[in-house]
Amino acid sequence: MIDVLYFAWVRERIGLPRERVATTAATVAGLVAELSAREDRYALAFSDLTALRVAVDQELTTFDAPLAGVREVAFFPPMTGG
Amino acid sequence: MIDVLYFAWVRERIGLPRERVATTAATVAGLVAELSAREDRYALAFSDLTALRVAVDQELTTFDAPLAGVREVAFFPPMTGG
Amino acid sequence: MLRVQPDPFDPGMEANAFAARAAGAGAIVTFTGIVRDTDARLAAMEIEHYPGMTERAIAAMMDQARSRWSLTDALVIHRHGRLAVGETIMMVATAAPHRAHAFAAAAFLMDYLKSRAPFWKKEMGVAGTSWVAAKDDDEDALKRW
Amino acid sequence: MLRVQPDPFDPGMEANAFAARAAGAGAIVTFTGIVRDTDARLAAMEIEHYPGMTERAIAAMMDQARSRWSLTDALVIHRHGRLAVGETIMMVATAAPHRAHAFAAAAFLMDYLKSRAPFWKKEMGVAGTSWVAAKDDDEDALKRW
Repeated sequence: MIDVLYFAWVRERIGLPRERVATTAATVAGLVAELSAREDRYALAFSDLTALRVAVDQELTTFDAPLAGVREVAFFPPMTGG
Repeated sequence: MIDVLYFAWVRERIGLPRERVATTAATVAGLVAELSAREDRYALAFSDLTALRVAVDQELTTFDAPLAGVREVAFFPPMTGG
Repeated sequence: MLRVQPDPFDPGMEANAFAARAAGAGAIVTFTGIVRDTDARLAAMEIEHYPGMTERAIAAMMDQARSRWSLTDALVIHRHGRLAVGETIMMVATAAPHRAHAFAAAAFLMDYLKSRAPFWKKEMGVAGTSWVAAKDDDEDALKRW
Repeated sequence: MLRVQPDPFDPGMEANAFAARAAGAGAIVTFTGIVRDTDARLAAMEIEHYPGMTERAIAAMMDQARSRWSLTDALVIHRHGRLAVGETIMMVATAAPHRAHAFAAAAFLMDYLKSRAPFWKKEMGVAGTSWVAAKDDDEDALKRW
């Protein structure tokens, strides 16, 4: 089980801030494919991966990052802090 | 008559902060030559012009600046503000 | 020092306290970001963040700044939650023996905070709400470091 | 705003007052210079200046900064006379809609103040007094503008 977190408009489109997900995906991209297959709101949120960023265990990474041993994956748009 | 001002170690070497000088020099360099001929303390202060800066009527300029119509000339080392 | 908080803070007081702590620094640079209402249509701003990752990401930036420049101290304070127009969003302060280091480190921290710390701004305008889009300029700014 | 004065000032309070005046600015950068005792041999610093020219020179730098960058406001405060170790010598503040402008204008003003405003620092040390020599680095810093 992995904690999957959503922020900003990703959170709004999917309709929840976090959930526990049982997955057999090997990579973040595999997890995205599983989630997108669930329901339209997921498919919509993940429709353009170039508009998204991903963090694995709170470190920014890329969609080909492996999920082995991972506890937490977060999806969000590009940051706008400062 | 021109007001001649000295700052920092130039002031200390010459021994006064300002004086009124009657000069017929055409340029700052000419004024420097006149002053240097007066006394050793002036000659010492003006011995290395590359170590000095000059302002004419409160604007930084060069030693070849003309003196016609000038009210105030100031000599000082490179600035160290900030 | 690093603080991520919903509460307002007094940037002048923080800057003075920072300067008092930064013994041996001849140069202190601060940056303060303020909620700006460009065309009188903004009512407030809501800043979302990723608790945990925010602190980790900023601490890593600060470590990187300390390794690249001679700093005697560095400070980041960033708010989240709802902010009104005119309120201070965040501040960065850097202290160094020499001004070039203090300036470079503060600009570096700002560029990284803008695009690599997990904050997202939402504008609450008179005509509805919208997420602030990341600017290409901000992404490009990282390339100089 | 420009002030050349012998009296101490509170940089945090000045920064807050500046921010309050700088309506519409999203970004404020401040620089504060402090009397630093590098190797525990400095008792005090004496800053001489050229009254009249100092104000003219700084005002011209501020005009140039305003013409080169989009600033909503700029501030320079510089002290002269005797200052103890740890005292604030001067500060610069710039306010702009965008951070890059505020940073560039503050760094520009500092570089020019260092080498083109008529101030001269004298260190009063435990082993006597000496005029601070201008640094080649500071002269070189002007070339980037």
